[in-house]
Amino acid sequence: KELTTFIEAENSKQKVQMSIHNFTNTCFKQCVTSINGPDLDNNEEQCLANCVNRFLDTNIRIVKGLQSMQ
Amino acid sequence: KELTTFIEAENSKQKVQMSIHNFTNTCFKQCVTSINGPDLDNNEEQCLANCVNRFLDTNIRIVKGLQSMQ
Amino acid sequence: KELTTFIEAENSKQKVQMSIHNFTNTCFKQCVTSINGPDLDNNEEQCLANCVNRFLDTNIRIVKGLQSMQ
Amino acid sequence: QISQELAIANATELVNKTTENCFEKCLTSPYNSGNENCVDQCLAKYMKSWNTVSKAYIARIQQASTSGEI
Amino acid sequence: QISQELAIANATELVNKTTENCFEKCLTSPYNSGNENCVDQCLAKYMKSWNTVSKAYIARIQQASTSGEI
Amino acid sequence: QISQELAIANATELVNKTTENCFEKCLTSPYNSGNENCVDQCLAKYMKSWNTVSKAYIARIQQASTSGEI
Repeated sequence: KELTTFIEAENSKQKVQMSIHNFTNTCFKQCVTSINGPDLDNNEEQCLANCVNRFLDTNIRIVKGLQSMQ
Repeated sequence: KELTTFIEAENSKQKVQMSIHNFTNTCFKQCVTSINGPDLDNNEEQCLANCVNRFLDTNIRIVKGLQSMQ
Repeated sequence: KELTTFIEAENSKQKVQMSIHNFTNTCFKQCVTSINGPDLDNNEEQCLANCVNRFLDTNIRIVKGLQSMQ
Repeated sequence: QISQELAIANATELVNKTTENCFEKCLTSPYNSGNENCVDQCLAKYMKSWNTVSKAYIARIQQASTSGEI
Repeated sequence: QISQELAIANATELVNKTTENCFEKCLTSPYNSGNENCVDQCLAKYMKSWNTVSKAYIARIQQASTSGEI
Repeated sequence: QISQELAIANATELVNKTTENCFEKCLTSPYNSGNENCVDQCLAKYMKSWNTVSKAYIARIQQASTSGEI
């Protein structure tokens, strides 16, 4: 039983990690358009945070939309 | 034996499903260029059907071409 | 023990194969811009070889960079 | 139980692809504001595209199977 | 041991995504010369983006969990 | 038997990537007509690119292994 709990916890941690990899990949492509130094400027930083939030909004909206179709 | 048949049938159904997901993804990107309402217009509908058929033509042509190289 | 060695050898061969598939996919998209015959011209050939080498350089640089951050 | 796992895999794939495509079509960098209306219409169009693609693909499979191609 | 495998999967994913993104942003066809300076800066920006995305995502999960949304 | 499964995985990967790339290079929306000639030439170019990439990658691995880099 403890092992099952441990595996489930690891699984959900891993899903969060993989989502972060995917969001970073998508949002980096859209928000970081030039490489002119090692730091993010304020616009890029804001765009990255917005991008994650808008992506999650879209995901939630889609799930609700699909549920209401059933 | 019956279980094997059942699993094989499920597997091939699943492959068809996953192909439909991939075709929809590819062809939606190419054929549906603007979102100005909830319905597909005639051009989009025709483009989607053509897209699937041309993709399958290409796939068959490639497989035949690779076989003739062996 | 022999089986383990065999499986490991197959695994690493398979990784090389899959890398070649990925490099060909990426570099073909970048280097082969028009289809005007069945042969690669010299520029395309050179671009493909450069592309693989620059991709590997980038990969090595990134791994070293990540190691130095730890 | 196998069928159920496949149904979940299909639903997940549909949610993921729809989210990606509708995020791409409805939202743009720097992602200051959402666009729920567009997301709703995009979802409706995506589902209709899924049906069109599905019909075209299955018609093609049946045709190939009738003509003895497969 | 499970945790360790997941850590390796995460590190591999990070190396792959960073290499792909920085190759795309720093190098261009016909790939005659490298650009180590750009790759270094790109890696730094990617890691900072990873942090920003990570914070935004986790804030969102916590907010949803507090408000009873999930 | 393992080798055989890997050979199938490789062939499948090759068919998929070639189909995707040649569909992308030879056909365009709204997909009213096919272009078998282009697909044949594209396949020939893809296979030659595969060889060029393969040689460049293997040369690089051997060089790294000789110089003690790996």
